[in-house]
Amino acid sequence: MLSQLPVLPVLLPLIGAPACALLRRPTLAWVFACLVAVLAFLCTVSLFTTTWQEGVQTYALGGWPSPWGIEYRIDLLNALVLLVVSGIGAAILLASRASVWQEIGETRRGLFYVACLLCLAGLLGIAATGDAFNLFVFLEISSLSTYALVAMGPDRRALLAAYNYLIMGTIGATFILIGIGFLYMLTGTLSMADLGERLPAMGESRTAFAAYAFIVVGVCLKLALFPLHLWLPGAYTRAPSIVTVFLAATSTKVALYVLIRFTYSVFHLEFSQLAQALDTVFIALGVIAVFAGSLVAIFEADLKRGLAYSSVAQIGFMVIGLGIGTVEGLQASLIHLFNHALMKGALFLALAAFILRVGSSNFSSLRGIGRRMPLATAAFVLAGISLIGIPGTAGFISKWYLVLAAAAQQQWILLGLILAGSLLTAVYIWRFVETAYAEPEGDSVIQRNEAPLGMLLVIVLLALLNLYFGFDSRLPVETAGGAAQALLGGDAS
Amino acid sequence: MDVFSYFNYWVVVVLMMLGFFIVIARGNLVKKLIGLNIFQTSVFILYISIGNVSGGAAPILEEGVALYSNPLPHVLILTAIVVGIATTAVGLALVVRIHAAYDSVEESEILAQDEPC
Amino acid sequence: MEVLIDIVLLSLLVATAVALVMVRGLIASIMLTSVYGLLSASFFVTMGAVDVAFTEAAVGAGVSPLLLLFTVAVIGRKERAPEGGAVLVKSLLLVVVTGALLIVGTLDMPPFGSPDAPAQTHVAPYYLQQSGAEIGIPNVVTSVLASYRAYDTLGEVLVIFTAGVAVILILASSSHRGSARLRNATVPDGSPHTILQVVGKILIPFILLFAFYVQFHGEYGPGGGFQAGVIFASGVILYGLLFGLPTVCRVLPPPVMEVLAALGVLIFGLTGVMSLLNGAPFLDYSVLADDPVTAQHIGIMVIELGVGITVASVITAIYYAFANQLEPGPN
Amino acid sequence: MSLSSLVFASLSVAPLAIIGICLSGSRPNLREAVSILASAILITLNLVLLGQLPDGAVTTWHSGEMLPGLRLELAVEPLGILFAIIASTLWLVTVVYAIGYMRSHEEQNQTRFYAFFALSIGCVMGIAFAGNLLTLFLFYELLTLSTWPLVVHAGTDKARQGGGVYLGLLLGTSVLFFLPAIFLTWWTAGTVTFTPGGVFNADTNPVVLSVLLVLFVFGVGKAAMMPFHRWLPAAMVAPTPVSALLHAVAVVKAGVFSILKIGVYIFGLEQLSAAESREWLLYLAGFSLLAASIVAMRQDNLKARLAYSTVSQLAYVSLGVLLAVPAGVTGGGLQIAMHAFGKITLFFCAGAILVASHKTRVSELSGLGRQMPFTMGAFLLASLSIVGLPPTGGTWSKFYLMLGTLEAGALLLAAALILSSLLNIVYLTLIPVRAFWRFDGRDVPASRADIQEAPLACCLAIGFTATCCVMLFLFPGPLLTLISRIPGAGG
Repeated sequence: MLSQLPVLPVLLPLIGAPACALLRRPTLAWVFACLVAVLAFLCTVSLFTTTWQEGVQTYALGGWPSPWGIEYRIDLLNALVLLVVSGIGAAILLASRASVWQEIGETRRGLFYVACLLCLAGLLGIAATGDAFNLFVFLEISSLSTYALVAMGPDRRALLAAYNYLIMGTIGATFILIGIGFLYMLTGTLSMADLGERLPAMGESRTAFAAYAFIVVGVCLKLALFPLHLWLPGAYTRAPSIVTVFLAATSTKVALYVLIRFTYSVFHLEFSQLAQALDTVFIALGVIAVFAGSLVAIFEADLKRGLAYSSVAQIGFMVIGLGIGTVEGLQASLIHLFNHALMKGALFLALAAFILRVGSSNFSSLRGIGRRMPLATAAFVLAGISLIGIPGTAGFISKWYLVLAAAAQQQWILLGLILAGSLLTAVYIWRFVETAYAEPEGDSVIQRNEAPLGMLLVIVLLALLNLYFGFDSRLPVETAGGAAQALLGGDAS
Repeated sequence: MDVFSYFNYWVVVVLMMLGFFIVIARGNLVKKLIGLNIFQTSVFILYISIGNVSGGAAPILEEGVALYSNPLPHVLILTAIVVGIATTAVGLALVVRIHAAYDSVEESEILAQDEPC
Repeated sequence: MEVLIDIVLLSLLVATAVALVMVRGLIASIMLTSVYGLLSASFFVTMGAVDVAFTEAAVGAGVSPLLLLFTVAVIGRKERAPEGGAVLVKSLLLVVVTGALLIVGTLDMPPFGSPDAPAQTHVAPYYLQQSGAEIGIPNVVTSVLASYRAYDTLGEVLVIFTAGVAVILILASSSHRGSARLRNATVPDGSPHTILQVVGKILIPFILLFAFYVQFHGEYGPGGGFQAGVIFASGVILYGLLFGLPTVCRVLPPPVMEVLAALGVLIFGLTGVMSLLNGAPFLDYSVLADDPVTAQHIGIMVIELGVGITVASVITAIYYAFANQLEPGPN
Repeated sequence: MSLSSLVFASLSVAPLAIIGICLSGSRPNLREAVSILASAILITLNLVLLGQLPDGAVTTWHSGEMLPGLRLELAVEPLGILFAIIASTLWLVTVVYAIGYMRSHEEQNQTRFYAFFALSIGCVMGIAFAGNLLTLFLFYELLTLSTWPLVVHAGTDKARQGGGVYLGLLLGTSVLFFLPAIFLTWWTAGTVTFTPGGVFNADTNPVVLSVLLVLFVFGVGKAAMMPFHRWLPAAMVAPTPVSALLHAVAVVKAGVFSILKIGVYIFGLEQLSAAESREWLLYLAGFSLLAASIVAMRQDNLKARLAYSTVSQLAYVSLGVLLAVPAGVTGGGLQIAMHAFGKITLFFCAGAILVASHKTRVSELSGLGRQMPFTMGAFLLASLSIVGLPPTGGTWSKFYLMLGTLEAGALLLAAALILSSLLNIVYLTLIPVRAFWRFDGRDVPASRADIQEAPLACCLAIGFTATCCVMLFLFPGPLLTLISRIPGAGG
């Protein structure tokens, strides 16, 4: 079975989804979905260790070798993203029951979990595949299921948010399709590894440039990089709480992966004359995203929406790392990808617990939540501290490497901006802390009403992982380092 | 043939942009989806044009035929068509629900009913 | 001659698209969309892409306008005057910039129709030269679709399945009252469309038969599971339109459609798992029989069947979901 | 016990105490007993550590590497022990005081108060035993966070506003200046471990050192160097025992302690004197101590006046370090101790006055000495210590600081020190003097009969710290011995 390892993490939810649709009872569907997700996660862990020890794993689907067939080509980068997505996905599904049972009508719950599995399969498929067109197909699987999941939100605005996301997402996907078409026209191949070999041989070509431009714009729409982020706050705010956790922790991460993969493995931008200009653009957009996102987050009256804007800002940090354009920068970007999944997973999941108990994510209704749900609130604060980047948490490791990368390039202004951006994070996290531990309005006595056990366990686990990876950062740091080295160093180690 | 060598692509670009224009400029939610449809179909035309070989036959193997058009873009576009109709179906379903919730499918009227979401 | 047809079709396409931009009113727009679908299908034929043309005709000129019509029937056909001013300027600017980028991109492209272009020389020749020996069926598109890139096709089936799940999730009212009503409803007496019903009764068996032909003939000519599924579903939809939703729901109950949709994907997926269990890569058909070519045949047959089942049942289910909106329930 | 287990024990007292406090939350007597017991144990442990004090800085424990060259480290060295002993002693005293204060003031959420109090002390122990900059920073931030609930204890809007300023400035300076400074140190020297004599090579670019020094001085916002001093007056909304903790024990001392430690163990006196920015930072410190004194004179609210006085007194320590001469370091170290005892006494008195007479304004205190002679007497002693006059400990610190300025040849600064002491007399010493000997000739208010001395627990605490002020003048020997073991301070 070991030789089948690369395909298993994708295959399990892929086959699991239709099988799940056959289950009539929602509880059964939930149990089944969890089982599938956990199994997929275990396979990913095994795949990760194999990749770590033995290097790149290839797998020819249908037995047809690349470039004639579709190939999975798992290097450290793929393995890292797969690990994050499947791990967080499994954790969220396990924690989801109470929240889903509250927010989703009885008849929809079964299919809700089918859609979750489809989304998971799509995201994992994107992260695993070595074929450009296959990537598009799986992108659409994840996108379509996401639109439906967002539309399940309790408010009618969820429908509009889902529609906007659908329009923007489809434009993005079509742009990617155009880009892939141009690439195919230039090279005659769809395999990313093959593309990576044939494209540089073409020399500087306007078609290649246009292809890259369209793919980048398309991916950035999915990534919600400023100024293409307009769909994100609505979608995150209006979606059911669990869906928000899922999207925030996984979906943008996968988009970032695609951006990195196309930039470095397919186009080999590091050798291009355009690299300098593009790096500047990435850094500029990233910095604007950090500040615009954080500033809006600071003044938001709704915590869920605030956190959504915070995601825009955090994506900015990741893109800055990408824009620095060195091994260190890329490494920082990947480390933040890993850590941010943990932070936002914990934050949004804790928020889902608040919504479950309080019924709203408005700051005014969260007053005194710290005494009502002490553990969940503590976990939220811990993850928030990690988001700020205080030493001792995973967030610090991200920021440290980002700052290191900026310093190595003598970009002192950028360094200052990164720190100032972190400070803005502190402001909106602090706003929550103040609210959470403030006296409640009026004389209402606060009953202690902690989140359901299953949910609470996952929240606390994610928060503690933030702490753990703040002290023992070897896993993300070394993996990201190896992946960045392989992407930029040229030799696939 | 020289003039024509890019003419085809340019027309496709014009088609794509007409579709794209409808998506972003029109406020009617159904019209936007129609625009998206046109946009995507035009991309299909681009792909099929890529696969075109002058004088090539349809890629169904026959004795005595040496020149076929490229089958790979056809396969890709078969998949892409499915993706397109799937998106349209989901989008239309959303439109129906939006209409039920807001009693309108015009973006400006809907936005006027809610504070921004 | 070919060039001439090409130019005419492309000009018509542009004309249709321009008309779409100008026209107001949704019914007209839908008709133009349908025309656009048909024209592009014709264009695909001239380009030698018969399979694609087949599909585009079924989808672009068939299913997609149908869904649009259903929607318009629910929400009304009016369209407000388009926004002017800033929105228009911004959109135009964005479109012009994007278009310019695309035009720039085309400048370094290999000439249209050139047999020396990389796309024609790198991977595709392998399919044209080897598929005869490796797969043993004449339709190269089917070979690539169902074997070389079968994984893409599995993804495609999943996309369709996802669309079904999504539409049902979005449109299902919070209780199952809707479909319960469908199951219990009786046939309406005295439909006004007697002539249509008679013609329909004669036509529908042939449509379904044709669907089966397309399903199983896909290896030799244009066609395959997807097209067959669409045609089958359109037969069902025609039946529903003529005899009412309740009638067709009694023949093919919605829950059955949902189960069938999942089953189709499972047939496809489990075929792949069979290879996996036998130690071969996922979707490697060679384990299905001793002779590799026979194995390919079996594999392609089975997965095409899966595709057909899923596509037919998902499209039918989507039709149910939309048609259900037309007759608002007691709530 | 070995050195490392002693350090661990010392660090774990506070967390254990928190558990005890929370468990006994419903029974106040038991809860306070736990606090007192814990502080007594902590003092004992620290004294044992003092007995075993090795030479130089000895790393007792370190974690695995978090980042290349970065890890958590604990170390024992004279300065840390000094700080730990002062903090644990004053914890005990403050708890005793708080029992009287909190009960007679009928404060809400007392369990939370004692728990966070213990947590703060735990953080202070972490700061005292931090073996490198990163560990120091971690506990430093934790201290900020754990004292915040104490600042906003009252829960009013005003309290929250003050808490916001408090947190904003402290977190802001540390993220914007302190953290980059740590980063730059690591970048330049390759290590952030506290090393006697400093970590930088002799050929380190002086510009980098200058920048670093500025970043550190401003980054350690708790040292309240102007213009980042605003958090201190803002934090005055807290209950008085908290103010005592903030201004005498935990927070501000953690700030100047960090500055001192960075000066001695990161820069080393040699490199410190090489940094060109030292010059104008010195004058900034001089300005800071004068300006704060002048502002203090204009405050009518007693606690606000004490707060600005603290800003001024903290600048003395920074100034001592920045002089980069042994006498300056000795003076700075002494000032930490002397000011701690002096200022805590003053705050205790302010709290006692509030509890007994509900007065918060300086102008209302005239004549109060007759009702509260004990409190006012202690106030007088403590203010003398702040000014630096015998028979109080403050004399020694001011003496060494003066010596330092002369040694460094900075006559202007010497003049500033003298001037500031004169101002101190005006705004501090005159308060008890007026309380005992009224000058305006009006009669004592009618309500005087209601006013009595503060609760016994409060008086006990005040008595103890006031006595300490005097004892430190009479027997400065042990303290001086300890301080002379700090690298760079040795005579």
